[in-house]
Amino acid sequence: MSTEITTADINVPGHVAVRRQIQPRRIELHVGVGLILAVVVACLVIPILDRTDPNALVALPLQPPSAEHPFGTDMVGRDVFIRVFTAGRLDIALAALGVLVPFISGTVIGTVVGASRRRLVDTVTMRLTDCVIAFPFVILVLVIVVIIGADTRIPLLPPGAASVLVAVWIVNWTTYARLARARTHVLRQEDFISAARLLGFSQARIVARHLLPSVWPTTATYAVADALVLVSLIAALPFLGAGIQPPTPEWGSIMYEGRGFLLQAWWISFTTAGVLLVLGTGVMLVVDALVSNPRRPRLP
Amino acid sequence: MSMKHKAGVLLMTVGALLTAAAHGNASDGTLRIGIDQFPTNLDPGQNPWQQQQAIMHLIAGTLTNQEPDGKQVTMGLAASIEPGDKRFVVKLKPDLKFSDGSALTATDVVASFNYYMNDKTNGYSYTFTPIERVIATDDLTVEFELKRPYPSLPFILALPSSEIIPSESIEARGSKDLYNGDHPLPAAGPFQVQSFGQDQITLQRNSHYAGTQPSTKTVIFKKIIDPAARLAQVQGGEIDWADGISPKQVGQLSAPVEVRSALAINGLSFLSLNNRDSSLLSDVRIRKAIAVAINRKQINEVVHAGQSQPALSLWATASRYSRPFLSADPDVTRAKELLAGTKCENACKLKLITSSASEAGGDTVIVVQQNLKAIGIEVDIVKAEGATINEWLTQGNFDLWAGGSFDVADFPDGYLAWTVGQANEALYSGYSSSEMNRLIEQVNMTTGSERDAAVAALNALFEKDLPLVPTTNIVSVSASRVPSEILNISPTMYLEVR
Amino acid sequence: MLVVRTTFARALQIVIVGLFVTVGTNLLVRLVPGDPARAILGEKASPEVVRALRHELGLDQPVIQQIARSLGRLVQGDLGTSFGYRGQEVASLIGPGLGVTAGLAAVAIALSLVVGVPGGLWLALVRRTEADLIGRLGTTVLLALPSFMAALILLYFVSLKLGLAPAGGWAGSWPENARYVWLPALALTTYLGPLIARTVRQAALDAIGQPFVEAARARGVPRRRIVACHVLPNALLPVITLVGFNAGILVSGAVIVETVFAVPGLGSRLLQAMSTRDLPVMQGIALVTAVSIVLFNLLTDLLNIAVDPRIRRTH
Amino acid sequence: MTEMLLRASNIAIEIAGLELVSNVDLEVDRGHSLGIVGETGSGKSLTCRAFAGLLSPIGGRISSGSLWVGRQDATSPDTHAKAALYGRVVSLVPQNSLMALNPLMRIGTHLTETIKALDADSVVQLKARAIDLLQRVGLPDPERILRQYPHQLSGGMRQRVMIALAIAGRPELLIADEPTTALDVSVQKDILELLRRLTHEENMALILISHDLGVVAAATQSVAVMYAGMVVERGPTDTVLRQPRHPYTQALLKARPTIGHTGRLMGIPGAPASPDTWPSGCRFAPRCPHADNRCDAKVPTLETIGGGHVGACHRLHESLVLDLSKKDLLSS
Repeated sequence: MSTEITTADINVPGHVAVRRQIQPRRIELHVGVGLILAVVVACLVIPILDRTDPNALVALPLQPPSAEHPFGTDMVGRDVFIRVFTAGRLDIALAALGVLVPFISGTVIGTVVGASRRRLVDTVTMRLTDCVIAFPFVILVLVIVVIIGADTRIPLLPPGAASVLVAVWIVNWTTYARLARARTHVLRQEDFISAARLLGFSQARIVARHLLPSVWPTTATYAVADALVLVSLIAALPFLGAGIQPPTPEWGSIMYEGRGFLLQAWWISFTTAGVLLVLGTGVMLVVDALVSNPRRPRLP
Repeated sequence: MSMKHKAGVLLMTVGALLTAAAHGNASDGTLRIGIDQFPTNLDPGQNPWQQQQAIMHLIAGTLTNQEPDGKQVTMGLAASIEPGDKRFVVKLKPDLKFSDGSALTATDVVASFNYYMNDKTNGYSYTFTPIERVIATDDLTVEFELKRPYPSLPFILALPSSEIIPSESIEARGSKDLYNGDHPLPAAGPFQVQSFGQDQITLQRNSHYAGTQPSTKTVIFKKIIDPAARLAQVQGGEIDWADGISPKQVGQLSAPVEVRSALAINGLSFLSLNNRDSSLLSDVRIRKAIAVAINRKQINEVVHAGQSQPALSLWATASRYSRPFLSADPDVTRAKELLAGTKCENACKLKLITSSASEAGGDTVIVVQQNLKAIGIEVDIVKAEGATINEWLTQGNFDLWAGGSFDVADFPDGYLAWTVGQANEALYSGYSSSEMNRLIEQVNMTTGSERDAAVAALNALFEKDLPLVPTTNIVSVSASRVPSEILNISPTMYLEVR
Repeated sequence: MLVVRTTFARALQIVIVGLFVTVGTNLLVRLVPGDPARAILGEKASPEVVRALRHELGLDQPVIQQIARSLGRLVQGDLGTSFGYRGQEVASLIGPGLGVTAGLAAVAIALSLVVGVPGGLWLALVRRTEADLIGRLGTTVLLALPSFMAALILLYFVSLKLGLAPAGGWAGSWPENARYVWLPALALTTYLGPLIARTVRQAALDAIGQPFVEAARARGVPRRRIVACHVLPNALLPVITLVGFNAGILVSGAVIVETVFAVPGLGSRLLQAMSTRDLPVMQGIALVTAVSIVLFNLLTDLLNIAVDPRIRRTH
Repeated sequence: MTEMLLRASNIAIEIAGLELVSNVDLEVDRGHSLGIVGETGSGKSLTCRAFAGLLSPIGGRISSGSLWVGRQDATSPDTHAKAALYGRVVSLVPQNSLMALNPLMRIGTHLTETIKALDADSVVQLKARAIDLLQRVGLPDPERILRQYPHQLSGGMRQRVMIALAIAGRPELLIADEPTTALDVSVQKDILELLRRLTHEENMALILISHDLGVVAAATQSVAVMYAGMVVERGPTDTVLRQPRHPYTQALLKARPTIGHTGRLMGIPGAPASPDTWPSGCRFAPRCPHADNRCDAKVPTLETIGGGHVGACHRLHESLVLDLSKKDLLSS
């Protein structure tokens, strides 16, 4: 028995089968995008509707959730609700910035290196990524965060953001570069690239017009998942004494500050965690939908 | 029944079994204490940090001993101290022994002080600068020759940094620190080191201790950096004492765990102000406006859950030198009046730095930010970890710093040096006043009514110059499973183990 | 042979990574603000005292010279001596922490395999049922959950609410550590477990779709044996690579989870070294971790060679 | 006496609500060999999956008609009884031998697990039986092969292993699905010869699926030609290939290159129809050079031509016979 024959027999009614394959993926995609949008829109809209200063001491500390303060108040009496959604703007913006730069640079570097026929270029780049990847990420981030320090500012972003972003930019391009290189190596075998070569197109033109358009969807899919990893990382840094420092509202620091009050004020950490979890689940669903395989036979 | 459920039951059973195997507690004479920082060695000449001193305090045999109230000292290894203007004569108790059973004589005292005074890397060298030299006149007599009158010397002699250690150990010292675990240094205090690790230090009762033997046999210090983890562990019975938890967290404690708190006898939280010309705060009117605008009651409530007290003078409320002149409540109108005509009249921006390690500091700055917002001053809070903060402080790269200073007993020397004195000037606030320095010297060298007068003049000058803004008293809140008769925290901020 | 070649390639990588990490950390830590001497001596030390210590630590020498010195030492297998624990070997300081973190990571990997492999296999077998949907959603949510959050939630419910585990801490010796290790390990498992489960599920589905499974079915091999002997081994192959690939992430996760549970692993060593600017220890930890990760990758390489007969042939 | 081993009466096969195979009537007697030919997508493999009990993994089912395998109703829901069928009464030789062997498992393990599952009597002497099976399929040095992994064998050797696995349960009917497609021409011949020899020696029936008329001609007694999910012509192999009556069969034969043939190869115009666009009348009509009104209006049924030769074409009895020399084809 063989897959060829099977798929031939099933796929003759091609689009019927395809329609059935896509159905579950569509649902995942829709739910995922819905969850992400819900969080993003909330983060954009809520701080506009409710103009409470997220750092204002609006009530007594450690008040449980109420109509006035849906997520309660934190240990100094700030409104957790407004803080969480103000924080979301920062976290999402940081994740986007943190993903975008490595995505672009890594994809271009990986494609160029992958297309290059000079062994040395390839070897040097790959050894470099080896080193960066083997270098424990947390340690590197911590060191860079300390070096760049809270004092270096990127306009519009709070203290500490610059260090986190630079650390992430230094490290994360490597994964994109590796993915892009691997994809390019596959593409290089294909006819349209060979054809372009034979037609005498320049290397730059082949990379820009032929390879990159086929490479970036692969790295883009990874970028979606990477954004979630980044949100988690940024949120984890306060646990290591780094990252965006309080009182700037940031998910990680809100949870970190709240961790000492789990028994008497669970809402500080856990409402924040809930919002992060909704966003994370959305991202995971989208990633699933993007990479999910077509339906497969069941074990009889 | 689903597999998941079964797995859950299994997990719970395993967990319960493991927990049932929990080990001993305070009843067998063992105290387990969770603290956040450990000394990297137990060399008395090398331990500048507070928590390190707390451990050293239990080991160190010192000529005098600190009373827990912080107000006076009693005799320790010394039988008597005959104070003089420029010469202190110390008589040792007879038949003193180190924990290894070897005799402790005047030779050891002299060797110890020579070691401390000559070691360029000694973090406490400032306590020894007034001492000219230390000599033994016989086996039991030591003379301290002084460069200037030093009435606080008995307090200095009680510090763990003045511990008496065997002269042989000092002579045998190579490139390594004394006391780094492999070869515990014989000590003459109530406890001796049994093991010294990076995460756990075990002390054992010293049977050769000259004073009253503690009832506690073993003290185990565990390094638990995170205060929330310390709290969780004392509540869970993993430790008997969680040092330095957030006062706001005490609501989570339940019997048998109880709160233990102590107000420092000689310690204050304050906003250190950058008095250098580079800062807006070189203008005394802005400094005073800030001092008036701060809501000390609110800081006490929000940051310390009411466990502390507003600080209304240069000194801690409990200190004998305290002369309150500030108000616990803010006065926005007065603050705005003070700002009139300054660069902050309409609006200005100040950089407030605080160490990410200090939870209280972190919360204080939030209140300060809100308080100063009310008088039109925008506060830019920048948190960084300790070493970076230190660098910024020495560089003057800040306007405000949420910090504090304290000394272990109610004597002025160290405290003044680090708040309004030259040490402070060199390090961070940039406040430099020859008048203040003269008054400090006067306070340090006098006693009795003479000292009272000097303190009064100093307080008046402080009120006029206001180089820093007191906020609250330093309070230490701990959680304990053991009675306070066995283990308690005193206003000296030392742990008292009995 | 292939084993020799793989080992050689990884050994070369260790050398390159070691060089990179040593030079890198040396350069990086010189840029770090905050003076190690000041951090050791405390704010009360006078500037002369700080200068004296800087000289003693060799911090007043040119950076190039300092790098050359630490490289020279490294060649002799010496990580240098600590600034904070003066005169003590860095190796002896970070050794115990490495052991703790490695132990935690090992238990987490074991737990993840115990949970993830049968779980993933089960999800593959029940696919397109409600159980599969719930299972997949569960793994999705767990993967979206950062490990420090998982640690907090476990600490809250399992330790504080139910009292089923110590609220952190460490016994210092095995098997006593078992009491302490399982909850932090479980926190790490919330990440690695679902990842393994999903990988196993996907790989098992791939395997189920393979003609050899159908062929086995067609010639009457019992279902149980097909699952155990045909589907499972093939589903396990990508798990080896997955675990190897995640070694670095696991170490990072362990460092964070350690702080929540106050486990004295490399994480607390690192944080202490950072706060006291103990450069040799920071460097040592970075180096040891990087080398461990490469070694771990070597282990997974060798494991792959051992279990997959195809690799042995094609290379 | 001939014994009916497999009888498919008017079966239709459905996947996802779509009927992909309709009205198939086929029979195989003990010792008989049947070839099924057709283009990709003609439903021949699906039909053979149905015979081998492998519809459910791809979500298919027999939607109408009856299928008897041995004395068992294969459409009945009695899974237990059916389990005893496959591997023992009917056994399958899959097409791609590399894909059909577990890459992580030694050949020996493949054999022993199959013997354990199918042949209770041989369990005590597993290895001997495994070696015996490998010898039967003509593999040299069976001891060594037992220790080897699938990727270490050549395609032809693997196909022999597949056949050894298929006969491990001493089946009465062997279904070989394109057993030679992935092989070199020289090896193809050996495998076909092996199948012919085995069916003869063991008195097994054989169903041979192929798109290659030559393969079928060489190895089978009767042949069924499928187009678009239906059997369009069926009969003794000799007759059908010498005197094809259905225009599709004729076209297939014409499209085949033969040695000595000097003229142009005749392709079949158009592409095979897909199930959801099947015409309401004769499914071949759109591509048939002889189609007329009747063909568009009505599905032709199988009609007897004589001598077991049947065909489904409205113009079956008109003289459409093509002038073909099949000598070389039949002797290849």
